[in-house]
Amino acid sequence: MGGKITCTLGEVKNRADFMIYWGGNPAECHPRHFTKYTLTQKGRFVPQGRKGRTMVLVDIRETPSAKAADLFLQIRPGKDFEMATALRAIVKGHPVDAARVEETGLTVAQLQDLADRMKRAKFGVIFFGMGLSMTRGKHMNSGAILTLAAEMNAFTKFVCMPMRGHGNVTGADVVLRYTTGYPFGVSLSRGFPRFNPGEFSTIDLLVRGDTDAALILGADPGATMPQPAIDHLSRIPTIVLDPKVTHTSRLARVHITTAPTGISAPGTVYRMDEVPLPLRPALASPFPTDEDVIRRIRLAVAAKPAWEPPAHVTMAIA
Amino acid sequence: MITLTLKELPSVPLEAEVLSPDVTAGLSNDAIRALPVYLGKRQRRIDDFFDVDGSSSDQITIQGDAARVKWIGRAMTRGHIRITGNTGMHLGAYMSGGTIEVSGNGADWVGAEMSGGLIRIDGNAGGQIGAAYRGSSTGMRDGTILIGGSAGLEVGMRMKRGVIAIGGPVRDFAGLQMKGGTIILASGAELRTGAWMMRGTIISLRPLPLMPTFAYAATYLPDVLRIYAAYLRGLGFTLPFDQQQGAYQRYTGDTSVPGKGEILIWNPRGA
Amino acid sequence: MARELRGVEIVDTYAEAFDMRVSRVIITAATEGWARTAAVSMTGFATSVIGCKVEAGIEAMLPASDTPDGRPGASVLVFAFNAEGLGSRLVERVGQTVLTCATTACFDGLPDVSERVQVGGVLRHFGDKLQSSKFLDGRRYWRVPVMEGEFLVEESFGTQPAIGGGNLLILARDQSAALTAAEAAVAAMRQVRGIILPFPGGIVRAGSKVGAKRYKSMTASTNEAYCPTVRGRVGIASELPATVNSVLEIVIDGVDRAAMEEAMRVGLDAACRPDVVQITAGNYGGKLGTHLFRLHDLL
Amino acid sequence: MLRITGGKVYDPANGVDGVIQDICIDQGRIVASAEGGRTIDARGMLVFPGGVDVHTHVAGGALNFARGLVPENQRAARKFLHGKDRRAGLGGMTPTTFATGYLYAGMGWTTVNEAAVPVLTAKHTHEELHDTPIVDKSCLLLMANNEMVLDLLEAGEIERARHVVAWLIWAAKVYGVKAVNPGGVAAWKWGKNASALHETFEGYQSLTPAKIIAGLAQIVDELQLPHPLHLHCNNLGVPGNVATTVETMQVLEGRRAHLAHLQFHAYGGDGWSNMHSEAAAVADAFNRHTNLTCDAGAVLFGDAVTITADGPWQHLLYQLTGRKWGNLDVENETGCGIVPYVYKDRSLVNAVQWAVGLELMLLITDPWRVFLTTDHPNGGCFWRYPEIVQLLMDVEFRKEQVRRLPEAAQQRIVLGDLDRQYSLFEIAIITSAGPARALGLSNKGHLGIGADADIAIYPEQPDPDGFLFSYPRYVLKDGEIVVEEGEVIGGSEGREFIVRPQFDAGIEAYIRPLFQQIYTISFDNYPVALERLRHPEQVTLPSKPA
Repeated sequence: MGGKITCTLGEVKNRADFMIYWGGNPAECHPRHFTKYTLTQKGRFVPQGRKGRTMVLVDIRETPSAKAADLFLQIRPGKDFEMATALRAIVKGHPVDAARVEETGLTVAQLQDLADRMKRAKFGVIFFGMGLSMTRGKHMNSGAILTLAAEMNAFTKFVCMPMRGHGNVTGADVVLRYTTGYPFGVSLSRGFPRFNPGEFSTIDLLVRGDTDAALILGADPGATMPQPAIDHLSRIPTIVLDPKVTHTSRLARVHITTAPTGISAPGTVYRMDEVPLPLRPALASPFPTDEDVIRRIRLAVAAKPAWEPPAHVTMAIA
Repeated sequence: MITLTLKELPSVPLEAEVLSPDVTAGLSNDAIRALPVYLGKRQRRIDDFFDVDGSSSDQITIQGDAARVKWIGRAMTRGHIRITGNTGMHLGAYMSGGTIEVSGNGADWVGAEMSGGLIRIDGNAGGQIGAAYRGSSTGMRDGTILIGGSAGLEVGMRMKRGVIAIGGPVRDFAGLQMKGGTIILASGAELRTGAWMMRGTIISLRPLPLMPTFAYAATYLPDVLRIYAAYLRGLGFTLPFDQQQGAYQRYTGDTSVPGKGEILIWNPRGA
Repeated sequence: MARELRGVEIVDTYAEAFDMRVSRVIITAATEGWARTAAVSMTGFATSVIGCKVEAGIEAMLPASDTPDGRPGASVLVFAFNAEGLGSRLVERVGQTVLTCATTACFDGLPDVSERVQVGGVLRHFGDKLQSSKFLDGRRYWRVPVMEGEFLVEESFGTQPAIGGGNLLILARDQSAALTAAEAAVAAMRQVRGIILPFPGGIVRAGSKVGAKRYKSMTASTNEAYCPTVRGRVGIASELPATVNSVLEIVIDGVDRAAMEEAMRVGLDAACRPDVVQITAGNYGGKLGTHLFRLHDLL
Repeated sequence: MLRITGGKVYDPANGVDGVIQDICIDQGRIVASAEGGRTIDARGMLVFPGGVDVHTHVAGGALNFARGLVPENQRAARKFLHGKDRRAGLGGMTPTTFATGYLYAGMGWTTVNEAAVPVLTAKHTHEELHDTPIVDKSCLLLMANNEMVLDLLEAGEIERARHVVAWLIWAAKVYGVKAVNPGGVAAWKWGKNASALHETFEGYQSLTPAKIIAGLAQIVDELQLPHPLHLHCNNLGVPGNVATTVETMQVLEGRRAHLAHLQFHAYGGDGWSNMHSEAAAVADAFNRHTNLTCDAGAVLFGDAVTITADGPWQHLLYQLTGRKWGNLDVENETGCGIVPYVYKDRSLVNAVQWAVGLELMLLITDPWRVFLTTDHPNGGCFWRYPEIVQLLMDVEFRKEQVRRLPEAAQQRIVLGDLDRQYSLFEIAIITSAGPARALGLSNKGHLGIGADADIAIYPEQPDPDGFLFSYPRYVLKDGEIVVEEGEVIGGSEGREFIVRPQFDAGIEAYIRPLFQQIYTISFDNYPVALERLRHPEQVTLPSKPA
């Protein structure tokens, strides 16, 4: 059933002699990724740095990242899942349909060559970007890449890492996991954590109009989410905690200005590889931190007579 | 027969797993009125939302637009639920027996991880029909799901046994990681049908775009389809198998797994 | 005291029958012809459980509307002494005569019976791990890849208690009268569901007794008391009236007592024709069999 | 002020064996007498020092990685509903942090030792431990594959290595040193393993697993850490690993050490087909090595999630099970592998594993040196400990279980022949007094004057639906009642025990440039600031290194 085979970025820096960037444009979106962690750095076991590494870029268009690559594979939009799955078969020496492979924009020969290079690697890594995880197929595109990397370990050392979005996405994921057991799409409405992406994930809830209030923290959905979701946010009482005015704060019923985390508020940010980094406030802020505000809201809510803890679970609901 | 009439559409989803013959059978109407349901985080009573009529029975009729009512028929083992109108997510999830009929539309997770019984929806349904919940290794274990209209993503994901037949068009990943059972797509499906399937049968009566990891085997009429045709005819669903009309193209895969699954695509004579 | 039917004496005796187990095999094919071919082949050399380990016959030919897969078919009944034996015989016979026969598929005719024997569940191994199975409505079917396409066979077959060895003895003035009567009886009996007549053409001319008087090693030998040509020899106690010169027997296996009685009743009636002297039945004084069918009860 | 009266007290550290006596509590400590305040009537009940778990995995990057990997387990898990003073959570194979605290306390355990912390993500481990309520915590730093340390050991610079280890311990704010599959994890970074104690492994010329073990044991002793080197031997789970385990004991002669989850290291045979119990041989060697302690790492039939820094083993397990597989390598320090697993009583291998854990606890003669664990969640969940207690105390119950095993499995084990039954006194040793002593926590694991008032009170007659230890009537933590009538009623956050071993102040000058070369975060972000621990309690060490 595959799984997730990954590592911290230092492992890549010190060991990776082969890397695939898939569905991302690191040169522009994660500029320091190349220089700090992966490509150009001299590593403990890759003393020649860039010369010691092979980089493959898989993307739908020739971005500036392509220049940095030793091999650029241009794939037709929306064909990542097909390509990754065909590659899984080819890596194992199982048959694929040449004509249907070519619908991905690549030939069997190209995939065979890639498979051979991957097997020759001493330490291989695949980074995949949102060009993969946010296009048609979503989590299954990611799943295909993760499974490919896992299965490669039957031949050589191989790991895989998603290039997460901006902000502390990983941090939210990490904290939700240890407090609720699930990374995202969690509902606490029945008094205990439940997980069901698509049912409880934010965009889906808003698009279906399943919520009658919203508290927005460290995000600006008003700028990024689909219009129906934004429309619902403006229909319901929406509360925004944000140091600055945002698209969301403009449509919100309430905007509480908070101290900018990392600048005026301490905390922890998690790198895409889940390495925690402490944030030390540099400047004082007249505004409360997000944490202060949330604590005070919770206390106020708990003090309300109407607040009652949920009764017993009538059934274990998935 | 117990009849529940929805007073109005709840403002947020209402979780009502108590709407199951196993729960209502043998309860007085007052006891049914007092059963707990959950509106968001608040516990409420059935009669806050439904008028309850009729008399104690394992036959339940639900009237009104229950599109926001989740978990109807959850884990039911017997009896009959008839919904005149729409229904919310998780209809008949985990059910092992009995029958659910819906005259309107269903939502996601219809019959998820069910192990027996029959669900019939006349209108459209959402995604993950008869599927495995996230992380589970196995979806639908047996039983039958019939959808008159269209369906969404990941129909029959990781299903192991049973039959899912869908009249209208189906979206991506039908039969994803399928382990067994049969999916019938009367109007075909979009992309990645049968992706990563290990075992099982996907029958499409319309041409399908196939993954590169499926290999053509033969064009023929599998005798086993005659059994399915007979079974489905009893449920008002026609599966062609007359050689005068055409034959099925058999593709096997998914070779990336590697899987022993099959996709059978109906190829009308002269087409 | 003896009774008569259309001038034929019906001896006041009984047929003595035994406990057996039966399975019902439904064979379907592209045409009725191929279904019959497979059925005939499967029921060949299955006259006596003593000599063939099994008794089998075609119960009926089935119209397409009455078969599981909507194709013309044949219903075959197979009898043996116990479930184990029945299972292995079915595997042998379905494997050699149905799996190999063009266009056929093979289904259990007793799906509601709880005691079951593996048939497709064993034959699937012919697929050398390339076979696959489908499970529908509580029944599992195996699809075995063959050169023609696929052989479809149900995983397990029901077996239930049954009755074997019901019989009628037709005593006539001459061979042709005996044969005409026996043929008439067979034709009538074959209209009855739930029974088979395992012997060639439904008729047996070589009735037997248990063991032998003169060869110690024989388990069965000719039924001398009904053999006209040895009448009058020293040491022979003939059962035949003076006017009888030829005897034919009809042996019946049935799924239950009702089917057996009905078959014997219509057979007895049809056999009462001119030049038939007497109709009687074979028994062992009630010592061996558990099921007794009095001929007079059938009148 | 609080008094517990009329209970049968089991306090092995003070030689008290089932004596009916009162216990007085004041200011969270046990005192000679207390006037006023509440009195708990413990007549007909058993009074034990709160349980101490010497080896568990309840917090940190690896476990949290596992949580994300098994939503199906969480879904089936026991649910904790949030209330006014209780947080929501899920039990199961990989409980959420809050549930972890409730589950341990709900069973009568009040101190846990998280056995695997990488320096790089220690910050995160402490965040989780802080959100693990009620119980006190300590944790151990993964050292046996830390390349900074290995390079020094390879170069024979044992003294500098000691300073580096000491610096890292304080940087990570931990309590002790853990060694997992020495050398094997480093080799796994190349997809290899280190299976021979006295042979070098991928990436090193002269260093061997044996040298790593000896070096770290020496360092831990010289630093006089309260807990000895905590060792997960090489070849975990591999048939025939008995040889490695006994060899390891020889390498450790003259040193203190704790052998973790010994059950996974006591197998004979040369493959899965003929794998069998070598518990007798391992116990025999262990009985002779009085410098060692160990914990059982017992296996219980049912679901588990295997989480270990032992990457190579996890890849093998993934290939055997074909189930999900997670792997997370941490730069220059360690790695971890995760594979959900089901122990089946019909499986010969699993049946042997189940037996070996119990055999070891029955064959190791000194209860002060073997402790009750399941290497949670690897062999089974910690909340199933009461089941194991039952198996140890009731020989008939035990033999009944053995008889249920496949005939072939019974041929491969000796459990059926063992008649030893643990007394309540001995149970108190292996669940509390022993592990507390091995951890060097002088205020834990006993009920003497001055001890922390961590107390579990069980009904003498277990509830019909549970085992003796399943439902304590009362549990006290630091004198506060956290379980009443079997219900967890919240409680405080619990402390974290840490140590500050001495190191040469100059060592940082050695580490910094090296760090900047091989790591990817800024050196100043590496150490965990003391103020990030909400309730640290620094255990003082002897002033000068020996």
